[in-house]
Amino acid sequence: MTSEAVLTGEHFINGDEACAEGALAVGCRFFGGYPITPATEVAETMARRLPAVGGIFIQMEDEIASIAAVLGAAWGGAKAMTSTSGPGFSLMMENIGLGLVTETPCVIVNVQRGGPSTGLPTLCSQGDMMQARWGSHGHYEIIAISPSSPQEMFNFTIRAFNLAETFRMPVLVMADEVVGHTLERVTIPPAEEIVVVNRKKPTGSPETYLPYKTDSSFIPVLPDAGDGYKIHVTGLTHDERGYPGMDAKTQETMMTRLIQKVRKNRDQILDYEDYFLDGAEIVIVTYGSSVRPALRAMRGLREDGINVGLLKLNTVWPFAEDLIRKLAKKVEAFVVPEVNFGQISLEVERCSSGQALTHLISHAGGGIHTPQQVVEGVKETLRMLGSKRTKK
Amino acid sequence: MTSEAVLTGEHFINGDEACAEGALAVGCRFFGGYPITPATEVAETMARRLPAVGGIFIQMEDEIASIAAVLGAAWGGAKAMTSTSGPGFSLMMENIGLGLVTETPCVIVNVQRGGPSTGLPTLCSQGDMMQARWGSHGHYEIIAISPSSPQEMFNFTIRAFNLAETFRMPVLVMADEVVGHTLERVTIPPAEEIVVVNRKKPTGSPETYLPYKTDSSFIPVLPDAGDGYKIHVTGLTHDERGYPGMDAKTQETMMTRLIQKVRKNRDQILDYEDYFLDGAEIVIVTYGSSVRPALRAMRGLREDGINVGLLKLNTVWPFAEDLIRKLAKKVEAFVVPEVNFGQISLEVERCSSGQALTHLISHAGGGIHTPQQVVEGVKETLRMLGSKRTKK
Amino acid sequence: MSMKMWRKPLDWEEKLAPPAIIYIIENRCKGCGLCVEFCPRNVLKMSDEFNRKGYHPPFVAEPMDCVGCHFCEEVCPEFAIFCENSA
Amino acid sequence: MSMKMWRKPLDWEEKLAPPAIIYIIENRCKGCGLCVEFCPRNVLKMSDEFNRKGYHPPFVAEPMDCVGCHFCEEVCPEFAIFCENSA
Amino acid sequence: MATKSEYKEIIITGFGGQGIILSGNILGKAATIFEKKNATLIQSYGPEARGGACAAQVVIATDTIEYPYVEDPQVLVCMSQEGFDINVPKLIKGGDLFTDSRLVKIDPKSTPKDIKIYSIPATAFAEEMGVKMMANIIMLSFVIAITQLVSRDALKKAVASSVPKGTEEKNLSGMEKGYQYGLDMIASGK
Amino acid sequence: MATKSEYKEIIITGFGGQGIILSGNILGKAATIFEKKNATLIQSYGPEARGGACAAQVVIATDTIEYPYVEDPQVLVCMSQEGFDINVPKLIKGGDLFTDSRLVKIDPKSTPKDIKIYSIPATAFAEEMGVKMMANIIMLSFVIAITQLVSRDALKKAVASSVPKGTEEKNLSGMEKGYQYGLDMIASGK
Amino acid sequence: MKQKAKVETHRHPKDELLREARMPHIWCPGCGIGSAVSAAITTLKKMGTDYDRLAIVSGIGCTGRVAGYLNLDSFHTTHGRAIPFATGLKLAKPELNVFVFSGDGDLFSIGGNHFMHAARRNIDITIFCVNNMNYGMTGGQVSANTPTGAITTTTPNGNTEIPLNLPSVAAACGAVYVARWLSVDVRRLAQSFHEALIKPGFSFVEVIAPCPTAFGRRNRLGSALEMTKLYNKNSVIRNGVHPDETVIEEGKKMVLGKFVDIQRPTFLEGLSTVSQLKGTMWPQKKVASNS
Amino acid sequence: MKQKAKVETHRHPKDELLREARMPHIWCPGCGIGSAVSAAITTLKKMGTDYDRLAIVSGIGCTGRVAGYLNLDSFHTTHGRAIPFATGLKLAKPELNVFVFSGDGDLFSIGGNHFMHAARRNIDITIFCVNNMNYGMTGGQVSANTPTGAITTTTPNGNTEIPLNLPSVAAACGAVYVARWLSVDVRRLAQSFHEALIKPGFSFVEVIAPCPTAFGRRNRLGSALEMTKLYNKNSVIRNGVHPDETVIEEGKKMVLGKFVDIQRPTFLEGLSTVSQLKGTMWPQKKVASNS
Ligand SMILES: Cc1ncc(C[n+]2csc(CCOP(=O)(O)OP(=O)(O)O)c2C)c(N)n1
Ligand SMILES: Cc1ncc(C[n+]2csc(CCOP(=O)(O)OP(=O)(O)O)c2C)c(N)n1
Ligand code: SF4
Ligand code: SF4
Ligand code: SF4
Ligand code: SF4
Ligand code: SF4
Ligand code: SF4
Ligand SMILES: [Mg+2]
Ligand SMILES: [Mg+2]
Repeated sequence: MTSEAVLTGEHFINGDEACAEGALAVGCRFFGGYPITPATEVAETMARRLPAVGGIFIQMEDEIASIAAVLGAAWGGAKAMTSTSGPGFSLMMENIGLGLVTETPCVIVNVQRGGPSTGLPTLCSQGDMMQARWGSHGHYEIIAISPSSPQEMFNFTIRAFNLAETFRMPVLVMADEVVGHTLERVTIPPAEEIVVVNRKKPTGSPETYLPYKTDSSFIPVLPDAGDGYKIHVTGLTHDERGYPGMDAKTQETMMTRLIQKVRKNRDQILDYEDYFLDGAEIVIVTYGSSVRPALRAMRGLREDGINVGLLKLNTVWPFAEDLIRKLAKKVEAFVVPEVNFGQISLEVERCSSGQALTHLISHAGGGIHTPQQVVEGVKETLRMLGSKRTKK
Repeated sequence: MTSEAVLTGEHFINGDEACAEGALAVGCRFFGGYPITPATEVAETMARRLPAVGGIFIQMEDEIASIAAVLGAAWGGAKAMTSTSGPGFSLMMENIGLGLVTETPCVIVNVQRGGPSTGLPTLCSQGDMMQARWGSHGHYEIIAISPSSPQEMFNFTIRAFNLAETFRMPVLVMADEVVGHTLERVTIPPAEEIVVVNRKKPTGSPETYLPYKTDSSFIPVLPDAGDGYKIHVTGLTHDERGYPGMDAKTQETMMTRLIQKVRKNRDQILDYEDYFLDGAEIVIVTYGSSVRPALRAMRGLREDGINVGLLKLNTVWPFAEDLIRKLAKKVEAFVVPEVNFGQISLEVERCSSGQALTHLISHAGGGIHTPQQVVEGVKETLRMLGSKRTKK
Repeated sequence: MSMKMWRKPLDWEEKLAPPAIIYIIENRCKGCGLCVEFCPRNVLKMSDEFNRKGYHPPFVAEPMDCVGCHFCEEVCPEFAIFCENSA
Repeated sequence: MSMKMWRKPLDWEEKLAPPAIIYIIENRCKGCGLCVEFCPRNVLKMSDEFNRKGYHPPFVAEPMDCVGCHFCEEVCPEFAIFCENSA
Repeated sequence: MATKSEYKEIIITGFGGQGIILSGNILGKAATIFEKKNATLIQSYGPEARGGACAAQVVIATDTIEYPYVEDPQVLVCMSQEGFDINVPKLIKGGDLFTDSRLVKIDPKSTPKDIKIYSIPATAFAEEMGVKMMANIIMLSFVIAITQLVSRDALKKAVASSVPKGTEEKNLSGMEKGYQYGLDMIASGK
Repeated sequence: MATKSEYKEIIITGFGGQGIILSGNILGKAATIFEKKNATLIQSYGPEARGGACAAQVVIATDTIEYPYVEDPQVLVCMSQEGFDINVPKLIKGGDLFTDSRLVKIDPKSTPKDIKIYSIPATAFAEEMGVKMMANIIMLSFVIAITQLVSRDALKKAVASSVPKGTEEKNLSGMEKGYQYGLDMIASGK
Repeated sequence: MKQKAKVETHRHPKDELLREARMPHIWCPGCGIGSAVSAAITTLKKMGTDYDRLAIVSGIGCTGRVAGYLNLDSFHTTHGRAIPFATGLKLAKPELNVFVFSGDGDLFSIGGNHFMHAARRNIDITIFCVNNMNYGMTGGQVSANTPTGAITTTTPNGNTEIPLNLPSVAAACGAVYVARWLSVDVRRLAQSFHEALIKPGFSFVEVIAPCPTAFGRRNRLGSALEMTKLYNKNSVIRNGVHPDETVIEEGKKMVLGKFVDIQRPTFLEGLSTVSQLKGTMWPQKKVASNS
Repeated sequence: MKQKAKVETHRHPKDELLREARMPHIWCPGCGIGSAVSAAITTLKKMGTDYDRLAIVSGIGCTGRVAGYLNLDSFHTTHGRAIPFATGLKLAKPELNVFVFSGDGDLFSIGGNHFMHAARRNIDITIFCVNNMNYGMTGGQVSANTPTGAITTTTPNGNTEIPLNLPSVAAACGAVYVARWLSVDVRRLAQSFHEALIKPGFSFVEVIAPCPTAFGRRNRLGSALEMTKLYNKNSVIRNGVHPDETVIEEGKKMVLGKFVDIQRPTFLEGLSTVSQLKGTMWPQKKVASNS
């Protein structure tokens, strides 16, 4: 890794730039993308920085071509990335599915803006969280992480690549306009302090090698093109050899493994931070830039003597199912501020199984909640709980 | 309506053909599409039949162009439709979002096949149910209906158009390969017995007309192009005039209305059939071609004295939230056979709020459940309930 | 919207009638200078004054030279200037 | 996979050596007839027999006429026929 | 029209291009449109809409058909070896097996004992009649002559309304050929 | 470096093309990189990444900045009339208002009474210096001279490292111009 | 009332086709899009078509905003999809004169395929492409029409790709009318717009326009006015040349003019005369005797 | 072991490049795709490139299955996206010789835009397009290359559109090598494949192939063999003609041959010589003096 790739030091940059720096720092050497507000600066930073570190930047003709090129580059051995926002994310869906079934490591950054459709190009939303989970056809599991500050844009992009390389799959960085466009101090550590995971490569003889045969990790060990394994890679349902198998049995074997790859490794993938959960009556569950007003609101509420904690979901998908189930038994309510009409809150509601109230504080987009709105949401929740407070 | 459009009588045809006949019967006169197994026969039937009834069939260059052309045709005053399967559905996502925010009536048929990616082109799945709900970026509400037989392909396509015209929005027909490819008797009633809803048109003066101003139905009354209203239609967040407004306020007003349009009219949109719910201990919740083995299983189980009912969701989105919440208080468990790894069952689980068990019977795709598999799923549920049976 | 029109200069009676009158909607103008540059008769000049948006609009420096060709009107990207030919 | 090879006909010694031997992998053949049609020397003919898949494969009707041009091998869409030139 | 409750499951198999699906279609149409019973036809085939092995699963019943897949076929029609190999073990006891005698070699090892076997050189007949594509009609008519799944009249109407315009007559003569062969076989006591 | 807890909220507004965001950037960089405080900058602008009204919201604090939006601006800098009209009601009591005297007409009706007002003909100065684009640097330096949001030294370093290569000297002289104008204004007791 | 009448008289004569409530538009000072729209309004007024029989479709971009400013039935669709939307609109309501106004990125980067196929099908719509050689809206990235060598935010060291030769692509795909003009050349532009709009079939007019903000600045091409003059100096009118010669490249003047003006059945005409097609196709079963 | 050696000797000489476990392939009797693959294998063997340095990318379709049968690093991607996938693969690992094998629908209907831009960028990949004039895989629908007049399942009354002239589009977009041959013309095909594969930059070979099952049947063109002969009779070799003359239309012979063979820097070459670009772009600030 050339030192130019890791700009060790302190920078006052925005989240998009920090994301690009994170990618460069962890070894991303291919970027195929298409401009779109508010993600454009990721591409622009890569365009400026990649040539100097021996990487390739290419602006493709659209987002479909971008994700396709990223998949191709990944099979060419590169750590590869693209960035976009809602409209482009929608266009990428088909090929994200290809990435998933072919187990192609890569990173897709979605800096969310107001939607649906063209919506509010320069303003914030968290409207694509469920799309990240379900946007491509067919059933699959995905990994999505959600940074809440420029520093996290840097850190989480590194983690996204490491997850992609570890689990051999596309990993989504679900940022939003506020995170992408806010400038703040970003500290880039020395290169040697950055944890870099590189994909495992097969070592055995090509003759006996079964590309999609896995051990109990469910993660296949796959070669790059040119490694001499003459691998066949297809989006059709395929067997351990990678060959198409057009029947329910092959489908079940392949899909079950792909699903287990995420579900069984959930603990390794999940990442969250908690604040004052012990004995909390109400827990604010939050992610992305909503974390910031939520934290401020939490402190204010606690100063007012309200027993509120906060759960910051760094990994959004897979969902922190067990954690919520466990918490639901202890707390009275979850309050979920989201810049949408209720997405992650649906999962919170599902996992709380009626044992704790789930209260969504919805924001239609075009900005994020003020701390005051979160405070009011919590207070309203307290009113809703009213006399019902019985737990513990 | 020319009589050629309504082929009154009995036909032994497959679901795809029945879907096309339903569209023709309700007045669809524009089809823009792209071939894809197992939906191709919808397009082929339209190609054969539309010219004779004065309609336009065009095979576009891809699915993105297909949905875009359908939106254009809808604004040209036509009842318009396209059909596809998973990969094409993914590609349509961006423009489905445009249709939603511009309130364009049209029908999109997805004859689901095994996914993700190219998957199992000729075989069945129900893997795109959540994608139908969440596949486009930004938050929105959608209408999706799910036929379980060729006759329902005919009937529900008619209903899809009527819903689209009533609520001015894209309506999804979420079929699957088995429904699409099974041949069965389809009875087409006389033209005059077919309920046909046509979109409302504005009548006032173009000068004072506010296209996106609505009454308590939340449904705007919009002209076609050429009607003299000089309407502006945009995928940007827009105000009542249809003009872009790049701020959180306009977003909130527009989006809240769009969401309410579906949520507040849910009762009018919802459609389901129930079997033996009264006093049922276990309810099978099912949709699409899974209904058929489920019905058979239910009869067998009841013969064996097991107190099982069945809820057949004809409308899948919006979800029959209140109904499930109500039922959850009465029954012990829901059993949900799905040809995926759990999609609608997540909603069932959420709405049952821990008051009834939700048991998914998952099928990876490539076929549908056998009745026996459903029977076993129910029996397993009984075992799971075990001594826990306390309700009522 | 402030609209300036140049017509009937004071010495009107002594000169020939100008073939056209130029109207400038000052607050629409973004001061690009295309009208000034491409007027075939150099009728227009950029003003030193600012309009409400902080741009310098043009003014009619040589009203009598205008031949009413409408080119300024056609080229103006802001629909800020137009010409009415004398009846 | 049944593979037929035509070589050394019985009257071999009396004739010139054939320049090439044609191999036909019968069960790969789908009976399209391209090899028969485009053989420049009309060496091949379609057989009346069916192969395992129900197709009529070709057979070498005139082994001595083969010039070893490999055209049959090149054009066959099934990789079902090939020719080995005599060393 | 049948009076007592009836539930028949039939599998027809062969290669793409032999008209397997069409014969299932004719059978289903005969049952539904011309005999007012219920019928379903499920087709299965290879990559996308193209050739390769294919099969038609037909259910004919007097009651509503809830589940359209064939679970216990009473009738199996094989126009290819592969179709035979895969499907013959599924045939129920006492079921009827039909084969194209030229295309299917009945392996006694894999063939259940307690079934009835009927063979006809349908493809050869069709070739003789100059329309190889008609083997399916001949085969189906033969099957129906023996099984009486539907009436001769319903079959005839279904054939006439299902084949391409202009080929009706030819196909009806194919139908007669197969049907007669079946009747003769019955007459000859097999 | 500040010792007691400090939390400053600043809004800088103007048109796209005036370098509004860049001045926010320089301010934030001065605070974070060169004074080791915390700072955030939120930019807002019109359609996609293009011109029109724009604003920079800067928060400078010694503690962690949880919420990066400006809620109660203590300092408002206006380089356009629109920016002034929209933002001036938000300025807190006792806050500092800065305007470009040539571009902003201060309407006493809409202007809160209990604020301090400082004006500078920044654009005119920049035009005089031959670089119209530099008005933002002049304005920012003027603001900092008066408010001492960051030190002169930090400002200088931030300017030098933020402007395009080759323009450093010119911009630093612009900075001096604005800063001196501010110092003079203070010296003159306003 | 009198007063009102007076104000009316002195409205800008193009205001009747503008959504006045939305003025001023978002375009930068001197941006060529405005001049192109001005020319288009001249054409529309002159054509005398009932405005209710006109419809405009745009994609997304600075140029894509045109639909929002013209007081017609106007559709601002998604990025790249104006042409298929317009195709559906036209086919569903053939009495409308449907035209597309959009940018080079919208129509030829993301939307290139739709252009190709609509041209091939000869859909009876008209395409006005404002080619400002970059993505203006998103702040100046390289587009498929950025000249080789140009600096953009995503080609910070200069664009190494060649720009698409739009007249050539249009001709190769079957467009029946193909022309290219500068945005400042408002008279010829209006004339060309007119010819294109009344021409049955797929017509295409490329409008070369300065984008001072996003493109000019980075390439030190000066203000809008300076760019306009520069474009003028660097171009030459050569009506009727083969589109092979319309490549935009360093060291050559850009060729302007009308390059294609041919006749062939439109998509809808084809549908109504389809019966005449019977059996006319390549290959002939009897061998053709031509070259 | 001896036995094995003997069998080896009599393997089909092309088996070494086939995934034998996957034979027989899915293509119908006489389908031109098989012959095209046969020619490709001949080329690959002859080229002598280490097979580990080759990679094939396909889209979806009958032709799209080629990737699944060649024993190389092989990528069967999504419908229409083979070219951008190949672009990423090539750029990330330039030492690979990357070629695309796909159908007319895949490359030019849904995928047309990617073709256009990869050609323009001169990405150093090679495109083999089997043009069977319809969508074979999905059962014979019209494609952008279906001849006017032809019957398909979605043009039951005959196709009213004109087919894309692929050599012309390729040339207009900047391909450096463009040729067209019949699938049966295996020798010339192999030669052309060879030239295309070793040519730096974006090369394109169109292979006209009979699809008897989906296309031939409906148009009464007979068996694969009859179609092959018909195509032979209806075509003529004219190397070097301008691609304007390669339109496929009724009453004319289809023109075969090599039409373009030029030199220009590839995308990667451009990146490495980017510094030479400085300031070379249209428009010149000093006015050019050419035509
Ligand atoms: C699917 C999608 N991708 C990207 C964008 C972001 N975007 C908006 S406009 C534009 C480019 C516009 O360029 P052009 O068409 O040349 O128009 P101009 O602004 O130059 O007039 C892009 C990439 C988008 N809106 N949608
Ligand atoms: C996004 C998407 N749309 C449609 C399809 C269905 N589909 C599969 S192959 C094909 C056409 C193939 O045509 P072509 O590329 O000409 O290949 P051929 O089969 O003729 O060789 C289509 C439309 C698909 N797989 N994916
Ligand atoms: S009308 Fe013509 S002459 Fe008069 S000012 Fe305008 S451009 Fe000049
Ligand atoms: S052309 Fe229009 S905008 Fe430009 S200076 Fe003249 S009046 Fe102003
Ligand atoms: S090698 Fe040549 S001559 Fe011999 S059989 Fe084959 S095609 Fe005929
Ligand atoms: S070319 Fe091949 S497949 Fe065709 S007949 Fe000859 S051997 Fe058989
Ligand atoms: S950015 Fe460029 S294209 Fe867009 S309005 Fe400004 S000058 Fe015009
Ligand atoms: S359908 Fe056509 S293209 Fe596909 S394999 Fe068969 S003959 Fe070939
Ligand atoms: Mg542009
Ligand atoms: Mg094809």
